[in-house]
Amino acid sequence: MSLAAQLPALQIVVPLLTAPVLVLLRGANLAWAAATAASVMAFVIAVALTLEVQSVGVIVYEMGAWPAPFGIELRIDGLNALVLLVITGASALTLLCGRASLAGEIDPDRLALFYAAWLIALAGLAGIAVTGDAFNVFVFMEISSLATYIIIAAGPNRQALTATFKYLIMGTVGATFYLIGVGLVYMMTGTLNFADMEARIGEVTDQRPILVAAGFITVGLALKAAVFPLHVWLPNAYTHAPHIVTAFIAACSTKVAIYVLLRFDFVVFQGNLTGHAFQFASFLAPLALLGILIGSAVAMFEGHLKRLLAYSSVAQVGYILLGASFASKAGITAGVVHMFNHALAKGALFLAVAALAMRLSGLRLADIAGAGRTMPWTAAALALAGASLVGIPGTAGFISKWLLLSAALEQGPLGIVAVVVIVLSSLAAVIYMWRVIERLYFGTPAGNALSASEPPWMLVAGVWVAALANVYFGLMPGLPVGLSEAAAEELLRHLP
Amino acid sequence: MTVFFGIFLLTLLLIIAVGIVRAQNLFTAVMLTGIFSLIMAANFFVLDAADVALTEAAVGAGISTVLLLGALALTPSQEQDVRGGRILALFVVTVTTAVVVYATFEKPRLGDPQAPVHTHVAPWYLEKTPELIDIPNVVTAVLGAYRAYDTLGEVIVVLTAGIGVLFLLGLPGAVGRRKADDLSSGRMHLNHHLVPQVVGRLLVPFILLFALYVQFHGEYGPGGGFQAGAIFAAGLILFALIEGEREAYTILSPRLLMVLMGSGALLYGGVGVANMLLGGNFLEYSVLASDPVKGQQWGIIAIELGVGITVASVLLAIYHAFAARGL
Amino acid sequence: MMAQVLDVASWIMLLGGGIFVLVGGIGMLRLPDLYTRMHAASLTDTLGTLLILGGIMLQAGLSLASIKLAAIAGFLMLTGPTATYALANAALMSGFTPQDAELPEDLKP
Amino acid sequence: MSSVEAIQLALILPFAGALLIALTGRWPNLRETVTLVIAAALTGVVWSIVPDIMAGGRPHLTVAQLFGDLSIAFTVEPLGMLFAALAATLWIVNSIYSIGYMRGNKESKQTRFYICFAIAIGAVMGVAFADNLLTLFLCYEILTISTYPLVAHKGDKPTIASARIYLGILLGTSIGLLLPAIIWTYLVAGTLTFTPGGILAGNIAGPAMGFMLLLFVLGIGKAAIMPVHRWLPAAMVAPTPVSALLHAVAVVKAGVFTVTKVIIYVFGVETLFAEPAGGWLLYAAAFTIIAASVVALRQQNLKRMLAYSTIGQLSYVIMAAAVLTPLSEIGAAVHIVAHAFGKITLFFAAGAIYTASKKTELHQLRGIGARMPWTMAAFTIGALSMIGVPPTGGFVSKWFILAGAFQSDNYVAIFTIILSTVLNAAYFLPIVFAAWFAKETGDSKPHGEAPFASVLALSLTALATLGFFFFNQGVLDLESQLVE
Amino acid sequence: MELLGLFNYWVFAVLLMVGFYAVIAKPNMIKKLLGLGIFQAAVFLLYITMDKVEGGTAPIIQPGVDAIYSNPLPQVLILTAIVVGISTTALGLAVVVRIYEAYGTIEEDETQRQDLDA
Repeated sequence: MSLAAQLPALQIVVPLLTAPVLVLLRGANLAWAAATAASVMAFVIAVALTLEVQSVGVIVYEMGAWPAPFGIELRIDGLNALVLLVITGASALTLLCGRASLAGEIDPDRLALFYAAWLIALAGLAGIAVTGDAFNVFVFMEISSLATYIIIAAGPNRQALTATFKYLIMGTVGATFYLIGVGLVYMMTGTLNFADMEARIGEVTDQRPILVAAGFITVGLALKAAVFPLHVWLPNAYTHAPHIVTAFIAACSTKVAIYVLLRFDFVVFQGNLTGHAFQFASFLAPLALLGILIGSAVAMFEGHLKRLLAYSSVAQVGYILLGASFASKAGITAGVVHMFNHALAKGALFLAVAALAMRLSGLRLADIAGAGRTMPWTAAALALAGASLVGIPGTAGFISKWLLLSAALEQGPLGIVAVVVIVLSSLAAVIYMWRVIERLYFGTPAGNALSASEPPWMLVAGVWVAALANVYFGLMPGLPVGLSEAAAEELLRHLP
Repeated sequence: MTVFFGIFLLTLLLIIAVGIVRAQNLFTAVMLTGIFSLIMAANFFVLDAADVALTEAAVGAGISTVLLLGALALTPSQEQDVRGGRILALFVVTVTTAVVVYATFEKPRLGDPQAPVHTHVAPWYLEKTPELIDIPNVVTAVLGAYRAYDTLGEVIVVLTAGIGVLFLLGLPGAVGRRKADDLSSGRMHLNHHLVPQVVGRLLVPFILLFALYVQFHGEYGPGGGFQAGAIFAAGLILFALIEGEREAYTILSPRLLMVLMGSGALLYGGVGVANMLLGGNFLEYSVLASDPVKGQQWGIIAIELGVGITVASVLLAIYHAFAARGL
Repeated sequence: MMAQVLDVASWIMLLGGGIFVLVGGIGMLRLPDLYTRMHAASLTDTLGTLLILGGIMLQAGLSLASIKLAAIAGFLMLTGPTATYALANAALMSGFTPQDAELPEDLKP
Repeated sequence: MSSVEAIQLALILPFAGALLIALTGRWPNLRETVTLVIAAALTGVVWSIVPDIMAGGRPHLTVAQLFGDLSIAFTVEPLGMLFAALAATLWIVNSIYSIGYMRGNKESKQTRFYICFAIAIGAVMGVAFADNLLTLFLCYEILTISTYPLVAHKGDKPTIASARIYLGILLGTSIGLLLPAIIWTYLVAGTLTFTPGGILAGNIAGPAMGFMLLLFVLGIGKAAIMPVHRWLPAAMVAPTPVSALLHAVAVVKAGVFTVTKVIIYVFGVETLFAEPAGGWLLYAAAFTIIAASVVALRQQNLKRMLAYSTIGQLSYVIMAAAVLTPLSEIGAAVHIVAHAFGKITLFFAAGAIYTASKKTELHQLRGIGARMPWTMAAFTIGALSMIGVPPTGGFVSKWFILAGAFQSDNYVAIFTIILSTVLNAAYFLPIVFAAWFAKETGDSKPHGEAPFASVLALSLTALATLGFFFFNQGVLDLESQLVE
Repeated sequence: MELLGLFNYWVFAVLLMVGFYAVIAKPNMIKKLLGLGIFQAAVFLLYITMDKVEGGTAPIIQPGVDAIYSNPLPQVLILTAIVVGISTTALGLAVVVRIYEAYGTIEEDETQRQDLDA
């Protein structure tokens, strides 16, 4: 069998098997090198897969050559290709440029274990993205969750521990809910394979358990995705995790949960539950809108940079969900594109934050005052990424805002509300990003912002790569938009 | 008859569960958890799930109790009484339950042979296994072959837990500043108590032997890597309890434990990669031997071994991490 | 003929075991303090279980099953008393004094 | 050099300039030389496009093609040409003046000042040449953000507060109203590219169109039509050259320019003329003119008075555009130029007075003409141009607007113009009179003219104001293309 | 008998409820973990209940004998789930130990109070 045919498996196997090697290895630098190499390789594989998907369409890989539904199959189409790009890209970039920052925050003789956990988290997220089997999703969800708890708990101060515990409890409850849902579906269909479920649910005469299953799965995944009322774990986790870790998980972890949510709700349930589109819209849209409003509002008054960005993430998750809840092609395209673009923006922002944190005494807005003069490159990149978050034309953020608004305007009454909310939250975004930028450039330097110098060049370079990616995909949005449209087609094939 | 026996067990479960939640003293709660797991295991056995019963007994009743006690030795064992938050909690919980019960009324009845579960995928396993893999225990076949990818994930989960605990608590002699030999061999063991020590010394070899039996008998009867690993770990933990950490380190040094943790998972993954190199898919054991069936069997044996090694070493390492923290 | 005898015997043993377990359970609840209760408990997990196991062995006759049961019985013989000892010892260490009984000097906490 | 290359150059030069200024910031003389050189080069480049446009050419340049019809692209057409040429030319003058002003007042952070100034000019070029609404929006936002540091230049609490108002209103309106309007346009018209005759023609009608127009006009906050005019007085905290930039060269002009462009190329003159729902714009503009003049009448601070005068003058342009007759459209375009020269002169004068005597209030200006003859002469010319007295540029534009109004018997417009002319006279002439003929109040200490650079600059613009009365044929030819 | 067939599911529901209650209502972290354990055990019960067949035996095939075998798949899934559960518990306990060392308490409301004061 050719190497190309093995790519789907390798996507998971490479990071998954590098991790145990790291446990055997000693020495932080060696571990870092190995982990980075693995991530980069994973990214390369992801790119190759994306190209293949674009050329030949859906790729299927049977684990152990057992045909689905008896064995586990990996399925890769436009949607998860995009998700894979985000995950692996984020990991590769953050690891490449994050070494110094991590070494500063974590006890050196534990770094090897830390990198191992990081790789496992990466493999878990990628595993969720590629698999076509409902239970396998659970397994890899737990892999990624456990690993994520570890790398979050690595945070320097004690709040990291409590944040981790909260996340651990809520995450496990979410996963268990998902497991219950899968169990009920399995009970009624006798299969665990997405495609097979999709085919068989239609035949199920009594739909009650399926409805309940849909409820459990949606709630469980919403917990993982930090959808509005269930977002309480997110701010602390993002705030107290090591900065580089924040950049990594902010870019991808919630996205993956949303990906599964979309796949399950649209592919498995959409076509088979009567009035599902309506239910989906009427349950999720209000939550999305509330999330957007409240997230943005809190961010406006937040005084700590990371916390501010974390709450903005809550709002952004709302955007993605809102797009999906329209259950229209335009809507889902917008949602998925935003999934991608928000990853770009937040990744860049948190990387910049990490860069600031390496030189400044703290991350409250007061601490970063005037850093724009002492750390011009970092500050400029932060401003650029911020522009993307706000949605200034020419940046990636604008593309998704545009798509989202135009999708909303198709919707009629709900759409008008959505438009109003989106506009309001964009204004809020302007305000909270501006508060940051104003402090950076026009604030009078206090504390050690005066003496601060640029962080190691690798970090700055990484920040800039991420920031420029925002511009590039703002001007050439062909790739994400194309893949997302394909994804939307795939997800909506059940709609009349 | 079995139905009523089942109902009896289940009712007992409920009572114990409530007891666990209500108990103010955490030691009591932990002990009740152990009993809970045992009864759950018995219940699984009644429901024809021998492997699961064995695992639940070994992991749930054995290891997790030990870990909980290890944690309790380091934290206060008295729960403060709750203030507020009850109403909301009760509300949420009641809603959830109501939803579940609502769902039950259209579920297939217990043991209904016509349930989709029994008509769709499972029959294929039951009838194909003899010809494709040719081992009696279909559970092991599914676990080790058809859904081996899940099982790999499972091993990684265990490994991750190990990594996590070692990362958080450190492991003298392997992770963290502390050396193995600054563990005073005082307190957390019983070697000034003659009776337990003698009996323990007597039992340990048998336990380890039994572990090996479970490990390699997995293809034929209930058992396999996980159960074996758990039992093996239990045996060594007992040894550590009666002889003290230092002694335990002399047989399995922490560094060696870490190596084993990694290499078990690597063994598992290595089999899969080998399959790739031999031109098959990942974890397609058939290519291991000229006769695909033989290949499957070798593959299963190999990966079960990997599972056993990782599980045992991880559980042991976790125990050591907790124990050493106390000294 | 032989079969019946065995059957009856086994049932007697099973019932006896059951009664002992029951008694043990009552003892657990009714007896005044830890040590006496432990006494009742140890009764349960030695004599009670042994009788029951024996009864089952008689049911099973000479087979692999009964050998396994024998092994189990053997292990119970070892572990039960040890556990009881360890428990009592721990209790004593942590200063539970038996009611109206004077401790020997060497065991004073 | 082909026109397309010229466009590229015109867009790149200012930003390159900003970079150079940043690099040479340590040596003020070098830095200011760079500024002037860049400004001159830009002007040359921009003017080099004029003949092509005169000949009816429409050079086009696409930077990036987004999905669908969306693109970042530039096309030069008469209106934009005029605006760009104006801005570029005034940049030179303004730079000369700034040098005098900044040095004269020993301002801090001068490098940042020049950098942001250059970026702002670059953004203006983008606005002027924009080929579609999206590009225009992008450059519009860059302009807003790049001018914030200029407004907040002084950096103390009250300044920052006013600067926030400035930024808040401009960003808020643009994102909250303009962007939805643009997206709506895209949905109904399927394109955003400016096309003669309007892209909305036939795609939307009735109240919807009126509402869309509302979104656009209020969304373009830079046009300072009431009630979104508040930022302009707030921005008075800025140093005078910045005020000049805001009022004459870049910001407000970008606003009215955008509105005119939207009316001509998005709605289409004929379409809007046929649509009664669009009529409100005329009244809004008229109201703004009168109200602003009345407010100006009651101001005591010179710069604030000028600010309100600007609000009024801008609405001339909008009203002219809203009269919707060929002549009035030309008038709108011409008035952009005329007002630019006149108002920049006035601000330069105000700045010069401040530099020389630190005077900011109207009552302090009694008899100052004796001390600063050149400055006050220029001021007088500017004032006359605002009122619209020949021989000043103001007269030309007012003439065309009136002519346009008569073309369609638009008595509202006619009445408004006449009334506002009276009001303008009422608040400008007393100052001029007092400055020349009133006795100076005792307390003020003696002072002479402002630094030479400033005086030179304001004299130049004053001359231009006069000159425009005589030599305006080129502009007319250029803009008459609008209505062919 | 009809309803007895559903008894397992009801027990599952109630166990779920008990465990879930402990997770969200109890501030004590170890108690939360114990509740989580019950919560997961309930799900195990759900799956294992599915695999039971009337008159079936454990799916260990004796050649020749044509017995009815219960469904192996849920058993495999739950084997996995059990291991996942213990892993989560172990990690959670480690975190709790660290929290106790850092805060001197394992009551969640107490730690929150300390964070607010800090």
